[in-house]
Amino acid sequence: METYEFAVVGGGPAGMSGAIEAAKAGVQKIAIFDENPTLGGQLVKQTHKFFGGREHRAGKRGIDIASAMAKECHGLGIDVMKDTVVWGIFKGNTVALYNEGKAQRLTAKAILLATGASENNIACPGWTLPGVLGAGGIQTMMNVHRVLPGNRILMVGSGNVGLIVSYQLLQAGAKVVAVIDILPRIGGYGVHASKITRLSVPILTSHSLKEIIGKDRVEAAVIIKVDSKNKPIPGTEQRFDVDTVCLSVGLSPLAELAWMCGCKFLYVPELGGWMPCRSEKMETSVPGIYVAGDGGGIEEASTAMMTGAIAGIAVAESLGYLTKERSEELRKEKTKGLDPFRCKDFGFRRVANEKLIENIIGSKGVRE
Amino acid sequence: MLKEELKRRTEVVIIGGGIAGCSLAYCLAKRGITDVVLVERKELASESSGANFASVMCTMIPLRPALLPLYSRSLDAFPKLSEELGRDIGYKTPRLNALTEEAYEAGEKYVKQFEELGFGNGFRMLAKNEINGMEPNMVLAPHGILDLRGGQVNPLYYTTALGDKARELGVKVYENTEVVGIRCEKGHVRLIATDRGEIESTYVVNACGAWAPRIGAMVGLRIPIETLKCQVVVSEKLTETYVHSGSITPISYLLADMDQSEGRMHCFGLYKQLKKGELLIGITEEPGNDKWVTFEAMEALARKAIKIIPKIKDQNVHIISSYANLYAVTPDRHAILGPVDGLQGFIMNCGYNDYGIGTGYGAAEFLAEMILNDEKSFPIEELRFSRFSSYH
Amino acid sequence: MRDQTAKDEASAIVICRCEEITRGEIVDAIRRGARSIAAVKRRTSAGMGLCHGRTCTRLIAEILREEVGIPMEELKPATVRPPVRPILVSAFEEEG
Amino acid sequence: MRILEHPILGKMPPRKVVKIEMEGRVLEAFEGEPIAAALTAHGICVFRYTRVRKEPRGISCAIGQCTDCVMVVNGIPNTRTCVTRVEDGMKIQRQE
Repeated sequence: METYEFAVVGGGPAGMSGAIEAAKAGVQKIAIFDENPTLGGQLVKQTHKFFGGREHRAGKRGIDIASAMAKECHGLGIDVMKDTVVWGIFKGNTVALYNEGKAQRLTAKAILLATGASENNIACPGWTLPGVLGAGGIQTMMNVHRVLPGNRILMVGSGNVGLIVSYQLLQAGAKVVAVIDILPRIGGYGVHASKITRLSVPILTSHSLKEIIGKDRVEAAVIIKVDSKNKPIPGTEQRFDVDTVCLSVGLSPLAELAWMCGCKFLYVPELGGWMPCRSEKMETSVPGIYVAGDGGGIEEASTAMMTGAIAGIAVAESLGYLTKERSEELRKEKTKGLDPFRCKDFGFRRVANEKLIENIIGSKGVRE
Repeated sequence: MLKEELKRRTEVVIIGGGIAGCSLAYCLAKRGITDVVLVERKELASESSGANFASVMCTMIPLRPALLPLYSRSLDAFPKLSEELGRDIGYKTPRLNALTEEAYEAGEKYVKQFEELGFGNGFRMLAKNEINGMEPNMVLAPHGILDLRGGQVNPLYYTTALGDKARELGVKVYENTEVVGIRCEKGHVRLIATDRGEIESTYVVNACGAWAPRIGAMVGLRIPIETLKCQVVVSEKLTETYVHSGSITPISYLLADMDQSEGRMHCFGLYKQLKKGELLIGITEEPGNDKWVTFEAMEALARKAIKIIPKIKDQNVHIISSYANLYAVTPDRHAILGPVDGLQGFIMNCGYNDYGIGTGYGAAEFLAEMILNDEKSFPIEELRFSRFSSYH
Repeated sequence: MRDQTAKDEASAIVICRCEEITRGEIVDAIRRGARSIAAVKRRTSAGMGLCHGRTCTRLIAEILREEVGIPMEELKPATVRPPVRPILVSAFEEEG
Repeated sequence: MRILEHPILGKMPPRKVVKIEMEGRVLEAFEGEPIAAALTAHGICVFRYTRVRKEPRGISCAIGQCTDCVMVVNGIPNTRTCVTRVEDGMKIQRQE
């Protein structure tokens, strides 16, 4: 069985950052596994420019960040295994792979789980019809594969993702009939909202999705106004003739592999649900298993790069490539990079992350 | 969540919410004994009863006549239980045991033994190659024993249905409640202590499967149960029927069919297809006390399955899941049932090895009758705890 | 009357897309005694399909919270089992 | 519908065209794109009908997680079409 020093599951911003930092510190045998044909994770569909500072590669579009990071990985001699599914992690840090119809395994001294997130859903009548897609799904189809899954779209959810994807749908030539949100106010940044209201897309707050109608695909959607307790108000139904309903109602971390490893978890709704507890170095309760990015708590691509980097630095230290002092120094730098995304309105993220760190103290990895 | 207040005094406490405990709770309730409490450390069917191969196989090797009455009563009940419980328990017949040419005679002798024990009408020796007509997708030895009433049930539906029905009939079921001690007085059990409080009871039943020794230790008994780890992989749902019978052993245990590939792990071919279409590919056995699936087991099971059912490879069947469980194995592979000499009110309902799903219900009927009639001993001598006199 | 119709409509909604288990079936499992995501799974097979409950786990948790008031922090997902993606049985065949 | 012009992504670069067969119908697709994208470009949105309720299903998550878009590809059922790339001569069928 082949042995790696560092195995990274997921080639998105978190995974690539982790691999890059570890490689820079001198870690020798590093592999990134990704089930997709290209590196970049969900960056490959982000056509908008990023916020933040230099360390977040701000001012660049996600698609360009993805290719720049991928290039860096290759330059550093990191093994990149695309089209490769990690379908299990077994005892002894054994990573089980699946590629071209073959199952294989290898062991690694350290493993970073950077598996990202999956989109949440709303179960209303008709929600399983073809033409009901996640916002991320639509984004993948139009920005990566360049096909539009529909022409007339109802967007459900006015968070940043809902607003950005609405704008991108307009850019791609589709009509967005409305953006609705069950909450009484718009969830995302004002700058994203004004971009679409300027193009006459109504944003209807205090509205929920009541029903999706159609035989073999979406033909219409019915929305309904809700009161202050989110209860539907009969008689306020409104019907839109649309061929697509786009759900943008949040993300849940994909933490299956961390569960499989026996990591300790905590329910932290602020970060998207059940999260693996981890140290400030992103190490979980199971020694040698690290977590970063959305898979360890839903934040942003920019924070994913930082948490991934922190994990990579910690792995380098644990393998003896960095002194404790140097590692500490680097980690502080990266932690500072998290600040702009965990302050003000998003201060709750800092609190939530601290809770996960607190809960790991004194706990040991248990495989029951 | 606010948990329900514990009942303070009851007639029967059953410890364990697996097939043994749930069957007994239901069999008591059905007979009108509803002053019963079932205590489960986790949830109903969350251990071995929920994750096993769920074969109903009367053809066990070697033949264990003492278990036949338990099978007999279970088999009488299976066809009626779905209706009784208001849930489809997934009972499907028959069970097949394929036999090689060399094993034919042994098989015949085996079936004859069953007949002599008054259990004959359920079995038939198959004519040569008849088995291949019954299972056209499998590569099988030419001979076989047809076990007409054996087969499969869905262990999850079955176990939870029994527990839920017992609850509906008035049994108190306390899940996520762990027994931490048992108090005895003057040779009688008196109460159990749980992490949520104490419950006084006339009877205390140990239905804890692989964990039965822990409960035994609380009353000073050494119960000789060891654990055996078993693993199974599950395929996606298949539209076509790959396995027609309820369950099948392609080469009967009459011959040792074991892949001794990976150390102490043995891989036996054991197959069935669920009503919804999934194939269950079993099983590996190895000593162990954890429930983590291993790569080695999945590999061994997959390789064997392709040899036995080539269509799995030709039709590109996928594995979608896997599971592991712990059998509670006794030294003589017989269950431990009934009262314990010298400790009144303490009742054993454990040590089912690999046949709990098939026999647990029948055993529960015997135990329920015993409790109802206030009898002091279990009718089947070989299954009593007293056979382990050295352990007491 | 209106409430009943709304209830029937809600019951008919498919929650587990892979196993095609409806809200009504899940509510029935809860009525019978299921108090966790795993307990619902054992009684209905919701979450046992191809996607391993990635889509329905959260929805089932919400139903448990609505129906019996179990807080989300007590509703752990069911045990994760390998493989997390479907893999061919033949993937394990020896080379050659 | 294909997005040939895009204000950010620009003109679609020329790509190699391959032919795939969907239930007897020959469709043109771009080499390397997922099956789901190719079918969507041709206006096909029903990828399968469910086993029990015979309901239509199509793309949902588009990144290989929900397994709703599975089809029979070159004889392999339950293939996730949103992450499986087209190849020349590929045969695709709806599965039940």
